[in-house]
Amino acid sequence: MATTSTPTPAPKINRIGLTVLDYRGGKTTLCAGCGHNAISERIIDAMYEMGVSPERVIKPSGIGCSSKSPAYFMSRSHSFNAVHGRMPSVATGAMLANHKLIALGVSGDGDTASIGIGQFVHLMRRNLPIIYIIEDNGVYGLTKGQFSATADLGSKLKSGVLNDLPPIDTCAMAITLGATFVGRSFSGDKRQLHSMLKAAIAHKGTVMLDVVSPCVTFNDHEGSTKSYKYMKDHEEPLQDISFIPSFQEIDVDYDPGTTVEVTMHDGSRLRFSKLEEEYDATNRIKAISRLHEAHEKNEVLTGVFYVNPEAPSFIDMLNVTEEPLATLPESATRPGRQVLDQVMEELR
Amino acid sequence: MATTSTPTPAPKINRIGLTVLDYRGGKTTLCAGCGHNAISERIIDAMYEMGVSPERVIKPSGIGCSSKSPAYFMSRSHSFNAVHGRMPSVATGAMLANHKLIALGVSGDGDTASIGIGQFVHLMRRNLPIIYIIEDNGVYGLTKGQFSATADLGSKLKSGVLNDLPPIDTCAMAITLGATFVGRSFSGDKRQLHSMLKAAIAHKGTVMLDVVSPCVTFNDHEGSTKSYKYMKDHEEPLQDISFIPSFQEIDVDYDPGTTVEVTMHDGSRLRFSKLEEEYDATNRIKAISRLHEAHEKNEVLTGVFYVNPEAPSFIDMLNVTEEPLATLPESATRPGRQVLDQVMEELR
Amino acid sequence: MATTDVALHDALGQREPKRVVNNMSIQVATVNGSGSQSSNTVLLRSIFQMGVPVSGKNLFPSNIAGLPTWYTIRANKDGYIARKKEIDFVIAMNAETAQEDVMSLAPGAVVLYDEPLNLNKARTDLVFYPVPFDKLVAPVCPEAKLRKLVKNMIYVGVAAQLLGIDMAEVEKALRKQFATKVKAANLNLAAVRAGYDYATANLTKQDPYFIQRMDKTQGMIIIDGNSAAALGCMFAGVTVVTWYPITPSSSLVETLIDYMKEHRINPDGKATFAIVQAEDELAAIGMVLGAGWAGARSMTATAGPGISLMAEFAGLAYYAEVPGVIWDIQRVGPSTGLPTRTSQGDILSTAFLSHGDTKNILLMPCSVAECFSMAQDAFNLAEQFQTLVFVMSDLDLGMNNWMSDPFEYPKEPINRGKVLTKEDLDRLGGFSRYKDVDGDGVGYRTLPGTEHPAAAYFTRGTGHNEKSGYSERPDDFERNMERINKKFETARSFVPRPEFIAGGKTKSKIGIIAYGTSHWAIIEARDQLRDEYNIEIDYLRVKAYPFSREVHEFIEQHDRVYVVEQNRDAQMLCLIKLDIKPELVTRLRSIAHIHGLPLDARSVTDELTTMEGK
Amino acid sequence: MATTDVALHDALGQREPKRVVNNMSIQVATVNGSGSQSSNTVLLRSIFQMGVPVSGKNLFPSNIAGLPTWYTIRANKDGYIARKKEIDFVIAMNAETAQEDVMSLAPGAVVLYDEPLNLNKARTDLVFYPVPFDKLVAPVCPEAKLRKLVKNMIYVGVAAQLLGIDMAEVEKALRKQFATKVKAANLNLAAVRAGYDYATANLTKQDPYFIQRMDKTQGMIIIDGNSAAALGCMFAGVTVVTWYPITPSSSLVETLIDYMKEHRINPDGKATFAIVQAEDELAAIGMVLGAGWAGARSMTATAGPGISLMAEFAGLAYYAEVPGVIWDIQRVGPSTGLPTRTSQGDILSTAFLSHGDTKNILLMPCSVAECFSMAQDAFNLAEQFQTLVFVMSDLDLGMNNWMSDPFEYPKEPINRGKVLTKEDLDRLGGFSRYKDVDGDGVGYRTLPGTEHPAAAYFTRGTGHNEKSGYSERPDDFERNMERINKKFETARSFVPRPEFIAGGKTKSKIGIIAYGTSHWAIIEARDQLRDEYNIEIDYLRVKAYPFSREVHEFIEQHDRVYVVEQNRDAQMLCLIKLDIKPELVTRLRSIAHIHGLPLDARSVTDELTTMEGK
Ligand SMILES: Cc1ncc(C[n+]2csc(CCOP(=O)(O)OP(=O)(O)O)c2C)c(N)n1
Ligand SMILES: Cc1ncc(C[n+]2csc(CCOP(=O)(O)OP(=O)(O)O)c2C)c(N)n1
Ligand code: SF4
Ligand code: SF4
Ligand SMILES: [Mg+2]
Ligand SMILES: [Mg+2]
Repeated sequence: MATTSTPTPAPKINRIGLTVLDYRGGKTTLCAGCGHNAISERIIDAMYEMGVSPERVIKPSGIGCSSKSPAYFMSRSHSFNAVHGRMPSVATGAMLANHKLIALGVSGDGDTASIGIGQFVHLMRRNLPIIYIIEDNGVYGLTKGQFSATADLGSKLKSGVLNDLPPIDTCAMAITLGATFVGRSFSGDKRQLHSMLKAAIAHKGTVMLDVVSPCVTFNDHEGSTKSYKYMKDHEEPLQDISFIPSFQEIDVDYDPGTTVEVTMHDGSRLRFSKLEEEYDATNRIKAISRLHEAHEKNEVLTGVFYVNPEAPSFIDMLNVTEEPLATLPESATRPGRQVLDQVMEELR
Repeated sequence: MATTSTPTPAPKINRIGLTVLDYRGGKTTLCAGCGHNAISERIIDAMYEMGVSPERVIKPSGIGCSSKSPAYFMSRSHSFNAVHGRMPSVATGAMLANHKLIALGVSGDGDTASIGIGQFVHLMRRNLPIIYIIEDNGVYGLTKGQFSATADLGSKLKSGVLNDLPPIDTCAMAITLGATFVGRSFSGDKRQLHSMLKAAIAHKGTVMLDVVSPCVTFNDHEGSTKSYKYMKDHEEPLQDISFIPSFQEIDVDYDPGTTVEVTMHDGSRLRFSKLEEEYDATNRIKAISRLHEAHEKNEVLTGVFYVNPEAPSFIDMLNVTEEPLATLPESATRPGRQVLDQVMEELR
Repeated sequence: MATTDVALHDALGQREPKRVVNNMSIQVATVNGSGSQSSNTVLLRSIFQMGVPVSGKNLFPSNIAGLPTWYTIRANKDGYIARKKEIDFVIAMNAETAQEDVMSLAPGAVVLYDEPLNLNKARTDLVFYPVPFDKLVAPVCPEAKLRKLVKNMIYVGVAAQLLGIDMAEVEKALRKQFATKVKAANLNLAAVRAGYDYATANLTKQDPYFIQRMDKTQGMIIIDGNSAAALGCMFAGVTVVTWYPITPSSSLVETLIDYMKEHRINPDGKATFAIVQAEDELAAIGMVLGAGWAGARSMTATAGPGISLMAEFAGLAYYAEVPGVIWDIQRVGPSTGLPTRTSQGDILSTAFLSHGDTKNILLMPCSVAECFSMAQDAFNLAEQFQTLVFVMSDLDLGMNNWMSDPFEYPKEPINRGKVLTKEDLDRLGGFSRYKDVDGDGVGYRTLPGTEHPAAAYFTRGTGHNEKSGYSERPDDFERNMERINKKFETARSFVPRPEFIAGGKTKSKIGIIAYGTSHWAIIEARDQLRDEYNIEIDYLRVKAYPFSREVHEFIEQHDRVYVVEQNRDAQMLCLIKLDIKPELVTRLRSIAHIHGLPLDARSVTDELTTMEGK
Repeated sequence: MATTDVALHDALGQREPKRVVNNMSIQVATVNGSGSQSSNTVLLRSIFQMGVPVSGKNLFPSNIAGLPTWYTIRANKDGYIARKKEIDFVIAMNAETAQEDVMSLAPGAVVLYDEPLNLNKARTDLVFYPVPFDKLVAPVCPEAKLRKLVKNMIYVGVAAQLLGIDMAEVEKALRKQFATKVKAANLNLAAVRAGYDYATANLTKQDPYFIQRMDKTQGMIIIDGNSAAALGCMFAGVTVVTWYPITPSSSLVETLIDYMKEHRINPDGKATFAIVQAEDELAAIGMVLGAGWAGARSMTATAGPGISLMAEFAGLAYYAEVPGVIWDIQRVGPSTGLPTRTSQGDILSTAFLSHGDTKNILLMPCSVAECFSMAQDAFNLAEQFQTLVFVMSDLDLGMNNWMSDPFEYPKEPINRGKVLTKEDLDRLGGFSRYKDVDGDGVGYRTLPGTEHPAAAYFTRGTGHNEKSGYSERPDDFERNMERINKKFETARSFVPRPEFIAGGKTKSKIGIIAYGTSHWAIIEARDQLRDEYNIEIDYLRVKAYPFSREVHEFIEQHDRVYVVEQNRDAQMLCLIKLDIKPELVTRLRSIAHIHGLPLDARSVTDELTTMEGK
């Protein structure tokens, strides 16, 4: 025990004056080592660094270990733990009510690709402003480890059972359907996930991130294709990603030969370096074929596969008032007496 | 009136001794000119020519004008008009019960791509033996013409309303997910649809056919992209398709330069001629990119996009008895007394 | 039963003396998709404009074109607008059904028919008016492909002449129908005239039925229940609407879209609403929950199959306490059932929709006016009690045309329920989402986006404590469920009160309980019972579940209470049974049937008198 | 209440004289995922093998690892195996809950605890046995990472020594537990011995609790309800199984998979079954319908949320008349509720599952033996009546271990219901799918694939006539619905009969109606009522809905009938109310609670005596 008291340094604060503690959540009840916990950490850091006001964030989720995780980050944000596989509709409704909210949706591979694939498909079509994160472990963790629809062909359960159905590639699907920011990462890939999340926050429209997130209890063994070990051996990053937020001063410029930059809607910049020669993250068709190739090569491709910063979002198309519909005053939502009189007259 | 009686010629019969009349259904209650009626006619012809026993066929369907059509062909086959968007699960159950049945499922674009996309996705993954026909008119006919999820961007309703969401390409989706025979046709393209249906009957596994089928009442006007006129102007056949059933004697051989042949599981042959140079219907990735191109070029590509005659079907994977599960005798389904005694012993 | 001869005598013999004025049921038998809808509306409006109470009911098939359709117009000077079993005047345009339509008529009825059908051969005890429609339509409608439609206008003219409807009213109705489409109006008017003139020249009136001017429709409007509901929702300040098309609810949202585009878009072109066609009903209700949770007034409209699909989400709304309004325009179930026929068959399953101990608030409008007013009640109750409110309309009310007094502009301001703002939180420091602060069972909520560090709470369908924290504690769970139940009890005194109609001066021993569209048959049946059997019956029309005090009192005050409804399993009677004092249960009797046709008075009268041993 | 001192005196003072033998409730408080499950099973089996009636109930959280779990073993010489409120003997391994666990004990209770927890400071009126688990585990388990698991075996040894359980039985139970895993068995056995020896050497018996050999478990088995149900389904000849994982139903299908792989695969390797993990519950029930329609014996298993999602399909099955079996292993609702706690909360919503006039057959097993037998009843009834049969089990029954007499091999052959073969059709020429030929309301069906030109019929959820042709005719619809209702009436005399247990020699005026797992608390409560209050009570255990004659008669024969159940809204009482003669309704009383814990006898006794004014 120190006997001399040392002045405690002032805690670091972000551009809106909050410390990282203001982005913390409750104590996790997930298993120690669960990939989901690591993702929660990345979300906290990204939100903190981007200086997002926690009160503007909503955390819709479905049902599953993954869908519980919103309880473990950002307690100052409203959460809606919905029913299994239906988070997309709840998130859509909330954004319709208040387009100023920032929706960070958390789902699992079972919640999304099995029971939830229908709502997932239609959410992607709408390009709703939302960051949709799939915490993907290839199994139903909360119900003790059955295969989900993202489990790879031939992947093995602890019991030895083999998966004999092809996996659903949620990224290929999201791109095909109209999502405007699509990528895959790994809960263990701190740097990559961190930059991708910050870029996601800057994006306008649907961000779909499939984050491989090992289930240490039911799917981290030999024979699993979603284990830490398998990812270490098979992860194939497409690019080296860095993100320069709009509020950050211009940095040293870069070599256009090895680096490509995409300017986001809010002026921030997403930078890809060391790309596969001529991979173009703004080309949908190429992105899709590249993902299919990856499957045939048994590589787990990660990175930002597709980004389109300027596509109109669902909210744009609905052309609603600047003031959120949720808080419009009666004067704006109830037409006057004369309107009723007029309608009645027409019906006489 | 002729006064001399002329002997009426014996009606034509197929290889199992049935006339085409044995494949007819009830009188249609669909609108005159509805594309769905034409498709029913093609099904009748194909089943008749292939000499399929009507008693072995089941006709599951969902809800919609399209899903009603099973009442208008093959009255000697069992029909199951299920609930909206859930035909795939009902068809799956039936095939599990009796793998000797031939399932011809009829759905609509709303029934499949809107409410039914979830079950569609999972059916395609399983490669269940079924011919899945989407009678695709881009609208909900039975509820009077609202847009469905296959409506093209910018397509116009009679009321003038424009569709502002991207369409779901059920073919691209089916190929991505694992269906082993995927094509698109047009209710007005008699020859093509006819050959495709015959090949479909010969295929083992999931056949997914998206057949553009104009709704004359709600979606056949100027501005519609699913009208007869639009199809006449934009249909882009990928190949010229002919089908030689296994029971037909070998015909004159063909020029391998301009023609490619695929031998089906049952020995029949599917022949493509006048293909786009080097289009290969057995290459999934190419097929998918070609479909995406078609969208960007605003062409309605038709033909057989992908075929894999030998992939194991869901039934193969389940490895069930040759005798259908539905009709197994009690001796096969109820283990003997000694089994129970043994189990009880283990629990003592 | 009289032989046809005698019947013919009865019916025609002394026809002249006995004129039947402003009391008849006219049925037009056509084929759907043949555009007879506008002809029928014009005929309906013409009678309405003559000041005679009318109702129009469309009996159509669940397909788009080519199947039989019957449209029935009832004109009744006493204001009875329920379905009438007997048809007095048939307009037979459909070869397929003509024979059966004619055979089912009572002696003395009138048949106006397409000449080639040769119906006059069918029976000798009816009045027949053959009309050569094709001959008549050709000259007035050169464009051959339009004739199929225009043809229908001809029978309007013939009927107008035979019944004595003022042509000026017909023209007015017709111009209203075609509004801006002047060319179409003129073309159709010519057809009406052709019919009128033909009748004048070639038909001699042999039937007793006449329409005569009276003043019973002064200032009234004609509208269908779905349009009235749409108006109600607009004036209730709805902001988020989600839907998935399904008969008979689609027209509610489609009309709402039109009204909102006209009256709820700001000068700057920005909409004060969002209307989204969802991919199915699970998504539709999911969006309603998300929007209601985030503070919008949100709703969807559906029918039975949709309600069933919403079951899981309904339980989440009940338990996580999220407001929302669901319109159930009831059609005949189970399953897909008869999609174009009316019923009251979803009452029980909707009251208990979702697993576990779930109970939902139901409202039951009987009229277009109540579709309008209850829309507002529904949104207020949903936000006041932070739960779903189901408005149980039906196909008869929603899709048919009804006359009504004009709707009243809402008297009360909108009630958004217990929502804490940033300012409230500054004052309070914090809050407990699920704490019963006011003793009414209703907790306070905050909306996402409220700029206060203590505003956030966790919404979940899993067990939770007062602070909305996750909890599996038995005591937390039981306490919370009791509080939610208390909300339901509180709601009893806030839902719309039942309507009581006394039988006569003397207190009656017999009561009828009914709800929704059954109302119209009941008021007529009560008069039949009084006039024909002099039984005077008290009547209570229930408007909501949970039941308010009045329902219990009504049963207490009567020896026998007949619960009349349009379903097989006496669903409302079941809910009442479960709610009232056990010793009152013996007083309940059930009159419940379902076949898809709107309830008629005679069936009620007959069944009730039989049960009364009369 | 006694002060702790007096209590201590009461409790410990005259301990020696009074021995409490074969009557105690032992609670092991651990953390889930710590592998205490096998230790607890070994302890349970050891007592069972001593011939003492036992039950084991696991109270676990809805997460995978790291949260508090309580396992309660009740040993009772009189065969009472319901949950007992008071805990007599706590094994405290979980620091997080140790304090609260200890504080909630009654004076005189026993606490066996992990020494570092220093629980003996907490109270003075309890018996404390500290055990240095970490010290003891090290020597027997060199492999550090295994210690967390093996540690738990130590308390088995300690408890065995303190309670006087024969080590030979413990070893036997342990070897059974680890079956072929000999190394693991030896390792764990060493741990048990370490505990046993430590107790012998360091602990002096200060508590009154003892286990002594008796012969009440001769020849009995121990099994959980889900495994019993799986066995039942296998012997019922199930051929198609679909499922979507959900607690507490998953283990039913997972066990079924194991049994089927072992006993239902032919020598040639071909399976006589298909088991499919569906993408969700809508697909699971859809497959059940498709398979049932095509002639398979098909089933799925789920819990409340799944039942809600199945609502639309359930209505189709009811109306299109398709057989199928649905297991609902009930957990606490509404919504996601408490997924790992037990309830009887889905009764009402499942009975009326789906919109329109839908009613479903329910079976309610109370024991593992009935899980086995009712599985067979369910398939027979489903095919006999061509409808869905829901088996309403619950988490307590499904996931906990129960002792039972061995199951009886089915006496009756399988009943596939009315199915016409090719030969039948040759004879008959044709058939009408929906005609009531036999007067029981049940029509004849054919299976797809039947090689006869007249075999096919059209299955639909839309209106149809006897020949399964599409029909919107009011008469067709009403007749068909009445026939379907007749099936339900017929079913009353085919469903499993209720069990009647007379109160005593003299006919009692008071009756109890209960069902499912509530049974075990009831039989104990009846004895308490007799012995402590000398109230003798007749008891009727309902096994099925619709109700058979006996239910009505039972109520007729008693002045007051208490309906006891584990939900908030008295759901079974509601169903009974709706079914019985109105004049009997006043006799019904409700004892209904839900908090997630299995029902205990004392609560019933207390509430009933209060209501009886005792
Ligand atoms: C309607 C419904 N069906 C089933 C369940 C049971 N259930 C809870 S979580 C879950 C799967 C979760 O898997 P995933 O989304 O991958 O999340 P993970 O636990 O793996 O993170 C299931 C099937 C449920 N809660 N609701
Ligand atoms: C659960 C449910 N929701 C909605 C409906 C109403 N409905 C009937 S058919 C249909 C759409 C049919 O569209 P599609 O599948 O494209 O068939 P089409 O009529 O165009 O051939 C809808 C929404 C329904 N029957 N069930
Ligand atoms: S079970 Fe798997 S997914 Fe769930 S918390 Fe544990 S590690 Fe994570
Ligand atoms: S409405 Fe459209 S889809 Fe339906 S039958 Fe008529 S043309 Fe066909
Ligand atoms: Mg998962
Ligand atoms: Mg369509």
